[in-house]
Amino acid sequence: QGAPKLKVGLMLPYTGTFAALGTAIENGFRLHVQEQGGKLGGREIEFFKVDDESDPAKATDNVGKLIKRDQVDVLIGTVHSGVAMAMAKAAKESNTLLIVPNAGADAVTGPMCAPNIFRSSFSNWQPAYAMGEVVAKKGHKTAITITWKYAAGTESVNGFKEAFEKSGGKVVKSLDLPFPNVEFQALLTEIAAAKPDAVYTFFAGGGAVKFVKDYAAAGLNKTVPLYGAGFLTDGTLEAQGDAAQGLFTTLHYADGLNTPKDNAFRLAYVKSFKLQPDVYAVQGYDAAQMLAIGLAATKGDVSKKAEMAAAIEKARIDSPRGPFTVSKAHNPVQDIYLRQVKGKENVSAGVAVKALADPARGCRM
Amino acid sequence: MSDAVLSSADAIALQAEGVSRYFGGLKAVEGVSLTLRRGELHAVIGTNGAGKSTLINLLSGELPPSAGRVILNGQEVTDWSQPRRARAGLGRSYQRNTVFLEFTVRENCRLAAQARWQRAWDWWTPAKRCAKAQAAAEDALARAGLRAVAERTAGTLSHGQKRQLEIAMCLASDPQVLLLDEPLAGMGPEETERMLALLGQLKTGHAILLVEHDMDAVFRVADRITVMVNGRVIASDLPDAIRQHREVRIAYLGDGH
Amino acid sequence: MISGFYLELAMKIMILALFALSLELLVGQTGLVCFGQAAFFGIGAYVVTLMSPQSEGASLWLALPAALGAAALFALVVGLLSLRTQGVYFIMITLAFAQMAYFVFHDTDLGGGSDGIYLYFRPVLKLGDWQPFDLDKPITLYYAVWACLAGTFVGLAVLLQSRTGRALAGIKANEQRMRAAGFSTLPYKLGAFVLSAVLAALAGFLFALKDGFVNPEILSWHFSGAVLIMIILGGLGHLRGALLGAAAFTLLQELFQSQALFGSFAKHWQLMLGLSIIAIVAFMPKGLVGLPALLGGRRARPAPEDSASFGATPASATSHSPEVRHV
Amino acid sequence: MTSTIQDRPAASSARAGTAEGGPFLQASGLHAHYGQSHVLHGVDLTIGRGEAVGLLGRNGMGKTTLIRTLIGQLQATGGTVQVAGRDVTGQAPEQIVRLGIGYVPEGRGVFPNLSVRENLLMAARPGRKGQTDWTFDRVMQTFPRLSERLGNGGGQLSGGEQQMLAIGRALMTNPDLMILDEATEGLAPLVVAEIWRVIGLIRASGIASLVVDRNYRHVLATTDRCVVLEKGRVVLAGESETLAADEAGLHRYLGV
Amino acid sequence: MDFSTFLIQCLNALQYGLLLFLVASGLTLIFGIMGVINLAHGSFYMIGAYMAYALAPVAATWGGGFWSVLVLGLVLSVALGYVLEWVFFSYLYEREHLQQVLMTYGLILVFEELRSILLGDDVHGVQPPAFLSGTIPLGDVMTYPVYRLFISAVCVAVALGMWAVMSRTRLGMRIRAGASNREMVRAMGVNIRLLYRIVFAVGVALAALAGMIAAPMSSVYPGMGGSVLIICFVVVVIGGIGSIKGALVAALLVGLVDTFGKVLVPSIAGLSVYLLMAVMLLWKPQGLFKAG
Ligand SMILES: Nc1ncnc2c1ncn2[C@@H]1O[C@H](COP(=O)(O)OP(=O)(O)OP(=O)(O)O)[C@@H](O)[C@H]1O
Ligand SMILES: Nc1ncnc2c1ncn2[C@@H]1O[C@H](COP(=O)(O)OP(=O)(O)OP(=O)(O)O)[C@@H](O)[C@H]1O
Ligand SMILES: [Mg+2]
Ligand SMILES: [Mg+2]
Repeated sequence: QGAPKLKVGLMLPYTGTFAALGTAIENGFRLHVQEQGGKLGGREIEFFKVDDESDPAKATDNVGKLIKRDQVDVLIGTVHSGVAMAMAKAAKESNTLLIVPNAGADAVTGPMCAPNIFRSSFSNWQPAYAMGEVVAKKGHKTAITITWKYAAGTESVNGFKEAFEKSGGKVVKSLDLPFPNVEFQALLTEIAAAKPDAVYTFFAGGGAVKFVKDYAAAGLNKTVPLYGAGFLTDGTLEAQGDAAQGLFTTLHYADGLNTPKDNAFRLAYVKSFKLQPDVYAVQGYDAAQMLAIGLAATKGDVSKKAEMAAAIEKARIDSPRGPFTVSKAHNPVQDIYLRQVKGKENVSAGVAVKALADPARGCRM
Repeated sequence: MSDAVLSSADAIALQAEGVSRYFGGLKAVEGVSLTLRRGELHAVIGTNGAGKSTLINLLSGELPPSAGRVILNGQEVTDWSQPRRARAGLGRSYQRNTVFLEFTVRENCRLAAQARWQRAWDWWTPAKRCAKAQAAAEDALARAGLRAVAERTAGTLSHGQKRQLEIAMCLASDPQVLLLDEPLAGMGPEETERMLALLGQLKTGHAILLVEHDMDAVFRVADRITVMVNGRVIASDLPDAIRQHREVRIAYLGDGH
Repeated sequence: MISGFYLELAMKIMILALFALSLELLVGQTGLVCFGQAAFFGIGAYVVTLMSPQSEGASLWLALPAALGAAALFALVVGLLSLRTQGVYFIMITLAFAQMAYFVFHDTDLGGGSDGIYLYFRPVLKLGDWQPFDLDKPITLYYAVWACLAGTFVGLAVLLQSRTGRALAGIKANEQRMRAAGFSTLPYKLGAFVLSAVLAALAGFLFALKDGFVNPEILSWHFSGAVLIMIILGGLGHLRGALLGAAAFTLLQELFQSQALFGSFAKHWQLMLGLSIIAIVAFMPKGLVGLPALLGGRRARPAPEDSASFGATPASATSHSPEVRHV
Repeated sequence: MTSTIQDRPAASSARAGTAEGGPFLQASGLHAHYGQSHVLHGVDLTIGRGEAVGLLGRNGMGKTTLIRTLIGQLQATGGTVQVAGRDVTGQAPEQIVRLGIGYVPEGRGVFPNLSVRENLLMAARPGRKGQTDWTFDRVMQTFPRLSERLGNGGGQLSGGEQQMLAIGRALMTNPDLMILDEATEGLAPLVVAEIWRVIGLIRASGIASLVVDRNYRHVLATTDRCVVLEKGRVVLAGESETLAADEAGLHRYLGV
Repeated sequence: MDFSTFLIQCLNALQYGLLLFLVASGLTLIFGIMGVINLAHGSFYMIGAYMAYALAPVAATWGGGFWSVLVLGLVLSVALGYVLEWVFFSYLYEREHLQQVLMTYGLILVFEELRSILLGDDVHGVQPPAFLSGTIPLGDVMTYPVYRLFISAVCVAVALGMWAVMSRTRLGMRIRAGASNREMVRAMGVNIRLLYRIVFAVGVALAALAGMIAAPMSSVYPGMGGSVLIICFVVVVIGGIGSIKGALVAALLVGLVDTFGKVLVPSIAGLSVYLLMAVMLLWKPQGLFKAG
């Protein structure tokens, strides 16, 4: 008592394509706060929310609302990489603690890295790099990549290529199409004509659904196996139906992990929100965990950034995805699972790479 | 005015030499030659769709001709744009109203007058300060008999009043050569009289080409008449000769005239 | 004294108002509906950002003319090509060029691709060693934005009632007639187009200074559309409509997103914004500028101009009974 | 101002209001405003079946406004209109016109984005009594010039051709009453003569007409009755022959 | 690119073009012919797609399948369009055209939010009917889904139907006449208000039909309306406003450019369609086929 409430600013998409993700992240975050009795580091929490609309053009403005108007102590956000970059910059300038619960832009924990910026999710490089190794191990020699031409897609493809070619494979062609175009037929024809051993892809949301379905409809799933970063089949499986069956993807989370922590998390989540949790919910939950660890170390004093950072860096975070640590650049060092679609689940087929750390290129910290 | 003056070359204001205009297969105007002199009112009459309005469009530069030349004040202007020809003293009115519906009647005229004193770089002086344009506009309003409605928005005028405004705008920019496309259409009897008087006044200092279907009026004011049918000139002569011209009677005038 | 968030909000509204003014010049005053205005805004913003070194501010003397000049040049080319078309075709061709500009920034590494780039230090204004003001101070920037907006508004107001401005109005009303009267309309339209682009670029320039971050999305058609929506909302044909529209659009958005007022329903702010827009269209035919007249109602109406309703002579009590009543 | 023509004995016009009883169109006490300005001040007008009525007046006196009020394009602010025995005051133009009115508006109103053929066909319908006197072919015969330009867009026609098209289009509705507002504007003398002939023909076949034309002599010569408007009031009304002889009246109200 | 791949790509282009036409067809009607700048067209498309998703279980409860969903959806969308025109548009025709833009913009926001409230923000798939879910082998690795051919057939049918109605029937002439001069059409005795209400409803239904038909192929997701909107305007404008033939040709052209743009010059694929539009409009400032 006595200590004022801790102001947490949630800057997430509540409208537009990523609206569902924003909600899941917020739910995950709230779940952990709930489990801690509504307090983190001994302080009650007051939420401030801003809909970022996944629009980078409005990002600086929106984050300004939280930092300047609401004067939040902590920023949580967001899904879209471009928006997250603007948040990172604002956080850096105002020295506000920022935890990114999804956006995978390599730069957030690369050139943009800062003592007060953390990520509870992944870098685009991570799942892709893992998949590169997996595909090479499966004995494929040539691969084609296909993605939207935007930062996340390009970074993912680069990660895949790095690992795949290091292991002796060859990416023979990199196909891309403008975001958010979903007319894939022409590129599928290219793939069919080139006949690679494998295809690696990065799509998400509606585009992922359409791509998987088109890929199957074109009959390519029978001749050229498709691999992707986990977002391809996360939150989209129901929509993809049969077309997705058997697909392999890599991600830092999977269904059927069957660890006590994961089971407890899932149960609690379903109970609280009447929804199935997904990887986004996990990331929100872990963002809250990271915040809690930092606050615990300073007894709720957010101004002691260095101590908080030190505490989080030292910590082993007990995530539903499995325990992970945080790298110097503040990105999770985590196991990347290989998952296979079975029915409506991305079932874990084991760990693809253990404790994979992002190379954090460009980070001077 | 003596014939000698009329025929002297320097009285020639506008000349068309074999101008043609085709719309796809349709020969709207074909090989029309015509001379317009200062101090003369030259009427062009002809059947509907004969190509009279198209001819005016060709002379004023609104349409490029498919063939032929247009000469204004001794200078070939065939490839001049319409605004350039207008600034060189070629004014026209339209058969269909083209007034600025949202502006007041006065503003309509002032805008037309302003064309003579354009200064696009001078963006700070209020347009109302251009006294010359103001005066020219008032003059045109008075001539067309629109003084009483000067403050009204042009869109609220009756059809006939809009037709008067159409002429007033043409006068406001004080052209030396006037191409008038059916100026009497839509005007009441009284207004017709006024317009004819105005034409009589104007023609002493200007060259006027008048397209009109009101034959009483045409024969009253025209010094010379050219008759077009199906894009071609079938006759061009003094009014009396035209009245007697057999082909013209058959094709256009009928027996009433 | 306003500060912090409200200072930024005020700046944002003013920058948008300036942007809206630039479009109002084209749409409301010249009759050219441009659907690619964001491209000029974006060019202004990108040029200053690209010109600013990572370690210090660029010189304002260089950056500002460069930003405006680049937009002007682009507008000159786009204008020359697209002014051949009219109406909806003009709308769409300006969109086409803007989209091309968008993809250039989005798909190439010129400006950091889809992630955008940062402006770390605002340009500095220096006369020799003397620095009259420092744009890094928010309040100074605020006054600079204020001055730009006020200057533009006054400048446009003066321009519009000059002969040039009346010529533009005439072109909007009836271009064919203007040509017949002797106005070469293309230079006028092109002039307005370029001027409008320069003003949009100025807004973009200030935007980059304010946010310190530019992203291809500021060139996208969504933004071009949004500013068009603002001026229609405000009321076309009036400069103050642009100001009203920009302010109303931003503030309504701000209002409906406010959790303090709407609680969790603030999540559905778009619904409320949409409904208010619909209500404005339905009940305010002239846009927001028509609001005072609407509220003032009958009282404010000018006296009936009955006498003017008839041609030559005023319709005084002409009670002459007809001499002839042939029955 | 009490210049009504209702009290005129029915006998004044041979054809007025015979056969089916009651005139085809009857307007009484019509008032009309454009916004604040009061344009029609209590106008009465009766058109009997098959009767040709002329409407005269200087520019801006309210002729077009009267017509627009009659067919409902402008809401009357006072008075009533009856068409074919029905009260149509306040009804929509399409409802009023469907009672058998063919309308040639001032300024033609041709549809520029439709071809000549389409301009005609879009209006075609049988008359109220099922009569189909006016067919596409008959319009073509009346205006041969149009038949040469069938495929052209309405906007590409010359002024006179557009006028012919507007008249043809109105005829295609097989009306009982033709309203011609400056229908001869921009037409060549021969065609004008043809129009007057057609009006005569129409009249002979029992179709009523309301004619506005700048050539008042022609109007007086071809109609049964004429009405002269001055500043929105009927100032002169009577049989055309009598009016034609009234030089003083004509001079006063038409300025001739 | 070898010859057979080239042929397949041509097929892809054709098919994509036809799909574009289907989506743009409603817009051709409302924007091109009625002259209402309808930004909400994408929303109607989205509504159609979501109907395909949401109505399927409803239809299934009384044993209905694909066709019943289609019919039900069409009926609902016609009703929606009818009411929308009545409540929101009927008084806008006399006003400045840009007011309609504002109105349709407001509608976009409302529809998007209503969708979110009623049906949530998730991505959904829709099953194609069993009898259309087969594939046809093409070359040695690829197959071609029958459903895509079905879509093409629907497109061709819609194109033909619209063309016939608009240019061959009196109804079509009256609709087009209404776009240029409403008052005059009324003075010819045509109840243009009712007519326009119906046309608007049909336009909405066409957009919704496109959404319903495309749903099994493209899945159903938030924001799907916005992505088709601009490309539809591009198609209508390149073709020439008011021309159905133009819209069809333009759609095929856009399909061709987009398809081969992606394959041959991937670095400027995003630009290619807009480049096409700019070039076309510079060449023909009135679109390919100017109506009237
Ligand atoms: N843009 C165009 N496209 C096709 N044909 C046209 C075009 N403009 C005019 N025409 C045709 O050219 C011919 C001449 O038209 P023009 O307007 O010059 O006739 P006009 O002599 O002025 O007739 P009127 O006395 O009826 O006004 C007409 O038959 C008309 O249909
Ligand atoms: N839309 C309008 N708004 C305001 N006033 C109008 C409008 N239309 C016409 N008026 C005015 O109403 C009066 C009557 O106009 P109307 O068109 O009926 O005259 P008219 O007798 O048909 O004249 P004309 O012979 O010139 O066609 C005129 O004074 C005119 O200025
Ligand atoms: Mg003509
Ligand atoms: Mg009139």
